[in-house]
Amino acid sequence: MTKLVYFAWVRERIGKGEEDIDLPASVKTGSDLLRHLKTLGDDYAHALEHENVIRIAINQEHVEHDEPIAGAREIALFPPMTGG
Amino acid sequence: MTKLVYFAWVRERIGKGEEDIDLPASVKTGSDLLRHLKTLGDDYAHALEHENVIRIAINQEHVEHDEPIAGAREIALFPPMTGG
Amino acid sequence: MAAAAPVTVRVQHDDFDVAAETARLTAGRADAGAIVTFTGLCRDEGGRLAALELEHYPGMAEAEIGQICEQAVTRFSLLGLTAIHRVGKIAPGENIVLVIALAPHRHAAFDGASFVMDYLKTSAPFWKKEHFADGRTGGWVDAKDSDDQARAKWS
Amino acid sequence: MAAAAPVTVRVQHDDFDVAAETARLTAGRADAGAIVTFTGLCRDEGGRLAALELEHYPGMAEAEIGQICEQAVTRFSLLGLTAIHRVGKIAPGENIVLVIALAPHRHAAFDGASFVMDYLKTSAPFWKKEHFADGRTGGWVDAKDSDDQARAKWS
Repeated sequence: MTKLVYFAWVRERIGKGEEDIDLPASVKTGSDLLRHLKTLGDDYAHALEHENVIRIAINQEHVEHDEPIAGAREIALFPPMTGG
Repeated sequence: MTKLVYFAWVRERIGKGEEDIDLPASVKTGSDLLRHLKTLGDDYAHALEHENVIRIAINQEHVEHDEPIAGAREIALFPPMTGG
Repeated sequence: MAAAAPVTVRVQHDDFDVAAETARLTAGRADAGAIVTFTGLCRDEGGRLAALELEHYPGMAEAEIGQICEQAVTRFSLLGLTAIHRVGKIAPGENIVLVIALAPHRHAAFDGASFVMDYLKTSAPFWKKEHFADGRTGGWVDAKDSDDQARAKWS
Repeated sequence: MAAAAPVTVRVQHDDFDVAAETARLTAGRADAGAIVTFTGLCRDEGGRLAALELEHYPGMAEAEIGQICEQAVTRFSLLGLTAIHRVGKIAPGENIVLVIALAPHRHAAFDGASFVMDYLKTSAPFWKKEHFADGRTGGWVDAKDSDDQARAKWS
């Protein structure tokens, strides 16, 4: 099981802030994860429609989409940040 | 009569903060003024020794050394500024 | 020997007290010649906005700001640095973010505070949602290209 | 309609209250997104310094700072600007100068405060004399080429 956390409009569109999920062995990178999640339903497909704007953090650190996710305890998906 | 005011080490070396002085008609610019004052005594000569570092303000506005001083109510001589 | 450069990072709902945070940063030292304080405020957008709602990624937000601050202290030889970011609903005119940079000279303090803000805007996991004065909930604020450009100038 | 951009300039012996000056600048308006505050402090120079003595040219000092502030307001579209410079004897750790710039966005506020300080250092008629901890009166502080260079970058 991998813990996924969502923020801002990714969270709103998916309809939850976090979930524990079993990922197929074929899901090896951030990009793989986005494509897999989009198969789980319309909410996911809507939230992750524009993959290139989705930011990914593994264990609370920013990563590129092609980063391997093996061993991740927590993967976060969120829109570009707008703090400050 | 023209009012002259001095600040910082110019004031200390001349030994006074201000004075009213009659300037000869030949004193037409800031540079002329510095050269004239240096003839008035050792204190003036010491204060104004390095003419190029002395800053001049006429009626409380910075001017170049070659600026005419005709009509000046108040002429200030001082070292480079070190506020802030 | 110079005192260490203290770094304070907080994410909180409550407002911050700029004077108290500044006093804490400068207490007991007389080697600093410059303090630069940046305060980010919620604008009313011409009366259109009722509030901003600030969401963050707990844990990661603090860690990211902490890393940015450590980089700033090293890069600009700061004597101290405080960064506080509020979350929750914030009304127009209220404070959102505070950065205080302490340094021997002014350019380091200006650069330190400016660097932290430019990185914070693009790297720290915070998001703003608009609530409008007419009762509508607006959308999430879009990230700005100008913020990416501002960050890029430091690298 | 936006409120005017108030400019406050003061030269005074007494210390200033950064929080009170900031509150006065932001009172009654919610169109500002950024406040940048610069505070210049007296350093102890490793324990060598007992005090700085600040001399100024009354009248011209206020007028020069006022002109610098008006230029900054226009150039960076500031919403308000306050500049206060102390004179007289100032001990290590004490405040010397305060600049507060208010703007819709952060870069204008940073640039506005930084511009005022760079010009103030080289154009406003103030001079500093050092008094040392061992009782000697030091010399007048020399002007720095780096301050002229800092000013030159704005033109």
